[in-house]
Amino acid sequence: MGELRLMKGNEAIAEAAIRAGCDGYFGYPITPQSEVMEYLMAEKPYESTGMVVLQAESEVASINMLYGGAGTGKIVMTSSSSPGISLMQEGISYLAGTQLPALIVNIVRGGPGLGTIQPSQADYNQAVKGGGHGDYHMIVYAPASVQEMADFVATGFKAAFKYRTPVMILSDGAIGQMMEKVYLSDPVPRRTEEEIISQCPWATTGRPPTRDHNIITSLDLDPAGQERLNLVLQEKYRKIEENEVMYEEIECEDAEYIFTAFGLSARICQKAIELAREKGINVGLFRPITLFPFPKKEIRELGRKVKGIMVVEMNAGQMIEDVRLSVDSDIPIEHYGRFGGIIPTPDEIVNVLENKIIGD
Amino acid sequence: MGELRLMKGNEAIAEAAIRAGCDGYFGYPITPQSEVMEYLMAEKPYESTGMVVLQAESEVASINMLYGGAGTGKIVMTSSSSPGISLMQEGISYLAGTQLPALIVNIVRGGPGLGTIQPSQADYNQAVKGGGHGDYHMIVYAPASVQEMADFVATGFKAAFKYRTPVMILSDGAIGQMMEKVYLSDPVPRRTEEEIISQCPWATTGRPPTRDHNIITSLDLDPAGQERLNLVLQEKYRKIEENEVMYEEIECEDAEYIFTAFGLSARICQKAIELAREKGINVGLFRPITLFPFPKKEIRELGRKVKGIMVVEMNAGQMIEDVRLSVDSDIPIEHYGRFGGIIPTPDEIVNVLENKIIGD
Amino acid sequence: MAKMIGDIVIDIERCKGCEVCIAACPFEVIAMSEDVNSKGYRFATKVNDKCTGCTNCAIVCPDGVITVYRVKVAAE
Amino acid sequence: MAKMIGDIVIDIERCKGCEVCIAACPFEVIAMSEDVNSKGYRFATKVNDKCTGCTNCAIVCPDGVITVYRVKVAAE
Amino acid sequence: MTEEIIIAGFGGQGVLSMGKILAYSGVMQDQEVSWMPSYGPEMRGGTANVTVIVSDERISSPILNKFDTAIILNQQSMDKFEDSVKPGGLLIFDPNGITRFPKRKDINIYSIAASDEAGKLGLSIVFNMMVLGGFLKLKPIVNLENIHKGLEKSLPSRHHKLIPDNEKAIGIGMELIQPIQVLES
Amino acid sequence: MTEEIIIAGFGGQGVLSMGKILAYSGVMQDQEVSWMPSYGPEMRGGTANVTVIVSDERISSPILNKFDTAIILNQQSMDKFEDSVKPGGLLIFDPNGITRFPKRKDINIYSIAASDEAGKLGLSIVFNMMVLGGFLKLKPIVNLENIHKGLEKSLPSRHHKLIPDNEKAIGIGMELIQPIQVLES
Amino acid sequence: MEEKFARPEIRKPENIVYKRTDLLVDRPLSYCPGCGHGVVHRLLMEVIEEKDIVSKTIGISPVGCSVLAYDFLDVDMQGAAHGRAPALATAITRLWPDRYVFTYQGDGDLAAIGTAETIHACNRGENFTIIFINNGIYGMTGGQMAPTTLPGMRSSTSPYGRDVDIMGHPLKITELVANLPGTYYVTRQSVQTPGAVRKTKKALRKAFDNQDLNKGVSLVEVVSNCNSGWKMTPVQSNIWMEENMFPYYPLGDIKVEGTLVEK
Amino acid sequence: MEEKFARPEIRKPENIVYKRTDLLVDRPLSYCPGCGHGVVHRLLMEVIEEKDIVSKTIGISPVGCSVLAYDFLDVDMQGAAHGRAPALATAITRLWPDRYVFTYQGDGDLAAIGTAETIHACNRGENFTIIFINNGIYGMTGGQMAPTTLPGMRSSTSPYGRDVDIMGHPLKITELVANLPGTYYVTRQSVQTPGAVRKTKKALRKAFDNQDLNKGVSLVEVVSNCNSGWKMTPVQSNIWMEENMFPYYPLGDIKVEGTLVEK
Ligand SMILES: Cc1ncc(C[n+]2csc(CCOP(=O)(O)OP(=O)(O)O)c2C)c(N)n1
Ligand SMILES: Cc1ncc(C[n+]2csc(CCOP(=O)(O)OP(=O)(O)O)c2C)c(N)n1
Ligand code: SF4
Ligand code: SF4
Ligand code: SF4
Ligand code: SF4
Ligand code: SF4
Ligand code: SF4
Ligand SMILES: [Mg+2]
Ligand SMILES: [Mg+2]
Repeated sequence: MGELRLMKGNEAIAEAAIRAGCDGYFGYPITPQSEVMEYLMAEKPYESTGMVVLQAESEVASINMLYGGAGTGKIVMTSSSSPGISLMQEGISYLAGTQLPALIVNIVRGGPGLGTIQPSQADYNQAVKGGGHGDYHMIVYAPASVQEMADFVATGFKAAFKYRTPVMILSDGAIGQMMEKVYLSDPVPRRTEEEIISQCPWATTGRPPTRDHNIITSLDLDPAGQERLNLVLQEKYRKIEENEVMYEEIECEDAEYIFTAFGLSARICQKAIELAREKGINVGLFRPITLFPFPKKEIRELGRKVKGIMVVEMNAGQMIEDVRLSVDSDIPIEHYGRFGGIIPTPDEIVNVLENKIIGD
Repeated sequence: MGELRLMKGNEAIAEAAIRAGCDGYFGYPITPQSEVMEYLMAEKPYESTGMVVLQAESEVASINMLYGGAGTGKIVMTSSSSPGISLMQEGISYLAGTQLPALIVNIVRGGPGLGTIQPSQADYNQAVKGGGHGDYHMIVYAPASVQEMADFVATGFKAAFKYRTPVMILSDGAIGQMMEKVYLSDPVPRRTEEEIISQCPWATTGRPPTRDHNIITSLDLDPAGQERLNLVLQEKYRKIEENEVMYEEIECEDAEYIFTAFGLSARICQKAIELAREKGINVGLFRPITLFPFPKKEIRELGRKVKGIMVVEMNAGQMIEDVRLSVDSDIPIEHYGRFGGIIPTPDEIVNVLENKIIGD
Repeated sequence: MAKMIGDIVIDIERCKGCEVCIAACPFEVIAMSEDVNSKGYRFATKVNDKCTGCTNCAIVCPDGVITVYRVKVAAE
Repeated sequence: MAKMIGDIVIDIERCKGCEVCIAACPFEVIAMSEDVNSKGYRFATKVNDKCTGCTNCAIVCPDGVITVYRVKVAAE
Repeated sequence: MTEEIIIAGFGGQGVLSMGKILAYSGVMQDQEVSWMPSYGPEMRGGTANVTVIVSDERISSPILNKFDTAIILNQQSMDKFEDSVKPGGLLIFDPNGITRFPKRKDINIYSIAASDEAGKLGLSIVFNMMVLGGFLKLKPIVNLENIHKGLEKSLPSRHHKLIPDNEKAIGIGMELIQPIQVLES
Repeated sequence: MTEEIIIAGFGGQGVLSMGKILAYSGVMQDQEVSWMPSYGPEMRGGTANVTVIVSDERISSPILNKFDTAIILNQQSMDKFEDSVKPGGLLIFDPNGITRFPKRKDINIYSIAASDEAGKLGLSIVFNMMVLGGFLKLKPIVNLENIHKGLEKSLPSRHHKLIPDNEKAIGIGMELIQPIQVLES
Repeated sequence: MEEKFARPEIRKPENIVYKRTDLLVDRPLSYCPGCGHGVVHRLLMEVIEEKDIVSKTIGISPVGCSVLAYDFLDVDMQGAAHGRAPALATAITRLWPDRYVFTYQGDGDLAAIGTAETIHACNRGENFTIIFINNGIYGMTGGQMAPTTLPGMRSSTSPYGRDVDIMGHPLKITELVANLPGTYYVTRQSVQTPGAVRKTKKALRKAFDNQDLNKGVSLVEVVSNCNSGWKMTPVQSNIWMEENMFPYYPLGDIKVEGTLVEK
Repeated sequence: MEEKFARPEIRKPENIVYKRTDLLVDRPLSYCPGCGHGVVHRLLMEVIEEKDIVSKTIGISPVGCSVLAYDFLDVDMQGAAHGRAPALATAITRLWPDRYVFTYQGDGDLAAIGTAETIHACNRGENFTIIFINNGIYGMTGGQMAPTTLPGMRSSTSPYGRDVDIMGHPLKITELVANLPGTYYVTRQSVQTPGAVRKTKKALRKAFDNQDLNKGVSLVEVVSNCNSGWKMTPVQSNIWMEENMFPYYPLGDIKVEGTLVEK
């Protein structure tokens, strides 16, 4: 069952990375996630497991270190928060185009611009629809607890290598900063050079006489070649949609109404459910855990059973588009959002449910 | 009616900017749009109109020069292509957050990553859903001819100042590189310092004794203040959706089926309409000209009249989500896309229409 | 020789008690209060009459909370 | 004294006719063809027997299309 | 049992670590806990607060706007959080630096002069533990054994020598806490 | 009238400017035109091509995969574009550098030895205009007066002194062009 | 509060020899007690006031502890994205060539993420002033290592001291840009003593005077304490700074009137 | 084709004194006729071959004309984003510390968009080799002005010549990074004559040998023609380069074994 600790979400990510056999972390400080690197620097895994931890000169450098590191077949990650993640968009697009495994953590804060350092979920579209150029996706996990912050690191690394794709953990300042109990898995050793070479035949490990040189690039000046690459990517995304969907249903069995929310919002909706049920409103929660792949089928089915869906996000309405695109029944689907670091309270959520959906 | 020229789309943008009284251009070379800056450097507007033209050290610098320039109340623009635009995402989010007027031209090429320099439409989501962090929108124009490349420059500047918002022209390599006839409007003089000061009371023009100092920032450490800013933005976007929608309907009166396409794809669909109608298929074209605001109402109404909609994009299916979110009738809405610089041909479009929609 | 007599006024609500002025005063005119202001900071106070109005304290004060007065008087 | 006799082989399909080798040869051994190769380039050719195999041409050739041979023979 | 607590004061008063020790003690007795701080540059010299939840059940929202208990260590926090105590709830404050006493009559109000006492005893560094002791006197949601374990876990080992002082302070706080009667105004 | 043309050859053969002059001439006689080049680094030393459309009506797609006329100036372009000529369409090629002659029988094929002739006359710089002349002989879609205007507009003024040579070359090209009979193979 | 040593006979407006300039907005500064940022803010505004150029001044604040500088400096201001102030200033100077434009930047901002913008603005010789607060740390984000953090110095991302083998050397970016043809005046100062403050003010004045000449960038580095980040009292931190920072970052002019100062 | 001056008696394998190394992939290079990129590619592969380190070599190609370098160099390679090769190389070197890592970058890539990554990798003293092709122009995108474009030099974005007042000065980034403590070997060479080629090869060899010592960055600048961008024939361009580029970018070692070379 692993070791039990009380940790911040950001620290849990760092500790989980060490335990998952991560080979390299590259990052640049930004609130509310600087604890990830600070924890690593304090733990000095470069002395214990040999993991590289490097403070880069910027997020542009971080993501390109990540890109370089990913090319070696090693397990690498970076973390940042909204403005820093925006600076990484070119690099993320490169990672997707070159099909490299890498983990990117976005501890979202309120925007746009410099905004605020308070928690937000306004980077959903950027993470899910592609903030960088070109047709690509990342697998996006939205943890709702410190435990999941830790768990999704190993899950993310695994998915990244399984599909050779960048993976994002999309969380927010509150989950990054708060402490909860977390069971940490036992450490797995970093892979040896031989293991990497055999498991990642595509990686830049140095060309032995026995194989062709490996080339990692997203360039193909021939449009036909470029289209082939794109078709490979689209096929990969189809497989991911088939296999990797994760979600959670809470008190949905008897629910007449459904909250849909991810991450922190989902936690707050749970409290709202308590309040609503006290008032006799049978409401449940559908929580997409993977935002890409989005649990389309599952919410579609739920949509056929309930009288209305309320999407609660700490943004102006982003995931709601995916909910609307998924649901095929003719029920009201409404959004409730707060912005810029303001966190919706459980009672206002219940109020809005009563007025916007039930009152409809 | 202005002056008649045969010009490349990229050149038309540059010439139109000079004529629209643009005060400053900041850019970094990238194919397929380097002609914008090259044209300006050859024309030397800094000697004629006084317009500043500066080659920056990177796209990150360009967008931040744009941001600085926009703060002065002057008319400023930049241009780039996909990877360069990805690097600008932080800056774009700042422009949106500080509510500054500025024009950004994206001459899209195939991605992801370095991709290809051939034309593509894979940056639709990035432009329309927000490639940067936070809840924001730009007004996005999708020209389909060299004439529109020229026209939308002045239109874009106007909208940018009317709403104090960044505006994007989302075009592609083919429209940027091709020559067509273009009627250039007569030059308007650059605004004088007095005009700028009176028209842009928010700008950093130097504080006279008669007013408070102007501050341009997107930061508000108080979440309540940050939420207020966000609500102001959302209200602005609502107004833009109300007033600024542009679209074109071609041969839709008698159409049983509709192509929906923007930019270059719309041109190709026009050819496909010719072919389809030769075969007796009554098909028309709905072309969103503004991608944000998306012509939701108009396509919804069309959707109620026709038997099916085929969305043709040079990407994996991005605008189709907006089409699906808009249409409320129960007709097939299918996507046809080519990738990575490949341009769909009119006959393959007609084929797909016959198989995927009509055959349905 | 003329002598300078000075005085300082400290905006104690804005003083943050950093003590930088103390180190800067050549005549040990300033010391910290026992009380705290509404921000919870102890604040600088004048503890003797030796001020010459040299302005040293004021120009090093990071919060610019010291105003300095000075008059020239005939030497004793 | 020993003398060097050399020869060069030019991959004319890969030669791009840049003429850099011509400038590098101390013995004017190389000149441009009249014909073009399939890429449309005129190409380098040997126009005399004076090659010493000094390799100058080969090491400056940007496309690395020259192979140099050399033998040592007794001085005439 | 679910106890939802806000602890609020100046940055330097040990607000966050008091919350952390409480939360860790909860962990030690197998409860669910969450510890949610305010964060960011406003903490610089300014106020700090932390929401701690200790519960027998899975914790839904770690962020709350109503609390069972508010522990308040400066005036700004009094202004901000007095109204957030649930009716029937508990408000504990240290009177040092408090210029406007709480006015609510539907809650239980206690004062604890921990700051003065800690100053007197030369135990300023464990002032926050005194306050915690006061709280635990009223709501013994974690027992002393588990607090000991919580201290062991949450203090870096180089500070373990301070554990006895911490425990002593808890004891003192238990003695120090006093109910307050809100007068009709 | 709509004429859809592809012009293709090596980078240095003036393919793009031939297309531009043709397009500008179309503009001069009030027609709709489009000029769509291949672009990018593959042009470096490699091949270049341009699609030119001249029409009385609004032009739909500027990008085509079938052409009324293909003007072909090297072997790579022949390989690439011979099949893209519409049945009944026109293919013009300069035999210099062509190693495999066109084989289609459903189109009209003409050869124009402009490269040789231009070399002989010392007019290599306007070689492309000879080819254009040949095309215009067969399809006089723009008249000479408008070509003159087109030249004026598309050449930078420092090159206007070359206009007479250009026009002369067009005339020569008109003489030079020859139909080709495709033999049974 | 009653003042024991007040001298009401002297406290008359005509006897004021020093008071906070009105160009500092009348509100508390957001900095930690004893932080040098406040001093530099004040000097900057004094120079603007003395040159009487408020209506022609545009400032750029960075992302760093001085992110809120615009709230304190009563001139028109724009907040840059982290590191990009020189890019903003470039555009503003070119669009308003007769304005006095300055950036105000920390060491993380100027020498880490903003390296390219700094170098290129300096190399182009843009006509603005850079005020560079080198406190050897990322103050705002909680004390992480900066490019200028000294070898062996502790920070939250070098908790055991900066190990130059792993984390690289401190970057003397000021010396670096002094080598570029586009810088006209480059100096390093400090503000921990009255004498140092006076010199810094002179340097700032010179920098703004230089903008009248249009000869390129003037860069005034101020080595300053971040007592919070360094985990010292303000007074301790100033002493530590003198003993440790100054040997590595020696004070004085580095380039004057476009010419490197011989050492 | 029949060869008139062939000497079949000499053309025997045992008499070969120079042939293209097999580490250059057997396909035509994508460069323009006469472009220096090809020579440097070959020398680089010769050095790798001679050191016999193919199985331990990882190269980074840039975005620029040499974007396709990975197609020609028969070692494991990764294509960087424009300007970011030093960031990739930093990660790769640290993750595979016993590998020989090199970046191959143009002047736009290294000295414009990649300035920060270049400076910081050099300042950290990463253990890799930078090969820097300075042709004073953006070759790949069609000849725009680069940071290194000479004053008065024409390019597609300085069609009337680089006006340093508006467009800034050429950036001698090589001299700049030589001042950083993290660089161990910094040299400037060229490849237009046999002698120059031999020197460049020696420099490359030294750079890779240095990686055995783990003392920091070795940077080999090669001043090279971009005859297409300069709009000259290859031979003209080499002459123009000698007459115009070399005075501004003088050849020779700038820093050897961590010590600046006295001039
Ligand atoms: C793109 C981006 N990256 C990172 C940050 C987080 N951040 C804010 S301030 C800062 C560093 C501040 O240090 P410095 O520039 O030295 O200023 P100081 O606070 O020390 O005065 C960082 C990394 C940010 N806001 N934006
Ligand atoms: C982010 C980004 N910006 C711009 C470009 C376009 N681009 C490609 S290569 C290049 C410059 C190449 O110049 P240089 O580095 O000097 O290499 P050269 O071609 O001269 O060898 C540019 C600007 C790009 N691909 N990506
Ligand atoms: S003015 Fe001078 S003498 Fe007076 S208190 Fe200040 S420093 Fe001391
Ligand atoms: S320097 Fe200023 S803020 Fe600091 S103690 Fe003195 S008066 Fe107070
Ligand atoms: S140097 Fe090489 S490519 Fe150039 S002409 Fe000579 S053989 Fe041909
Ligand atoms: S090997 Fe020497 S002598 Fe022979 S052709 Fe080449 S350069 Fe001339
Ligand atoms: S954190 Fe450091 S730089 Fe920031 S205000 Fe505090 S002392 Fe000053
Ligand atoms: S464009 Fe210039 S650098 Fe690029 S291959 Fe051609 S000559 Fe070389
Ligand atoms: Mg700092
Ligand atoms: Mg170059």
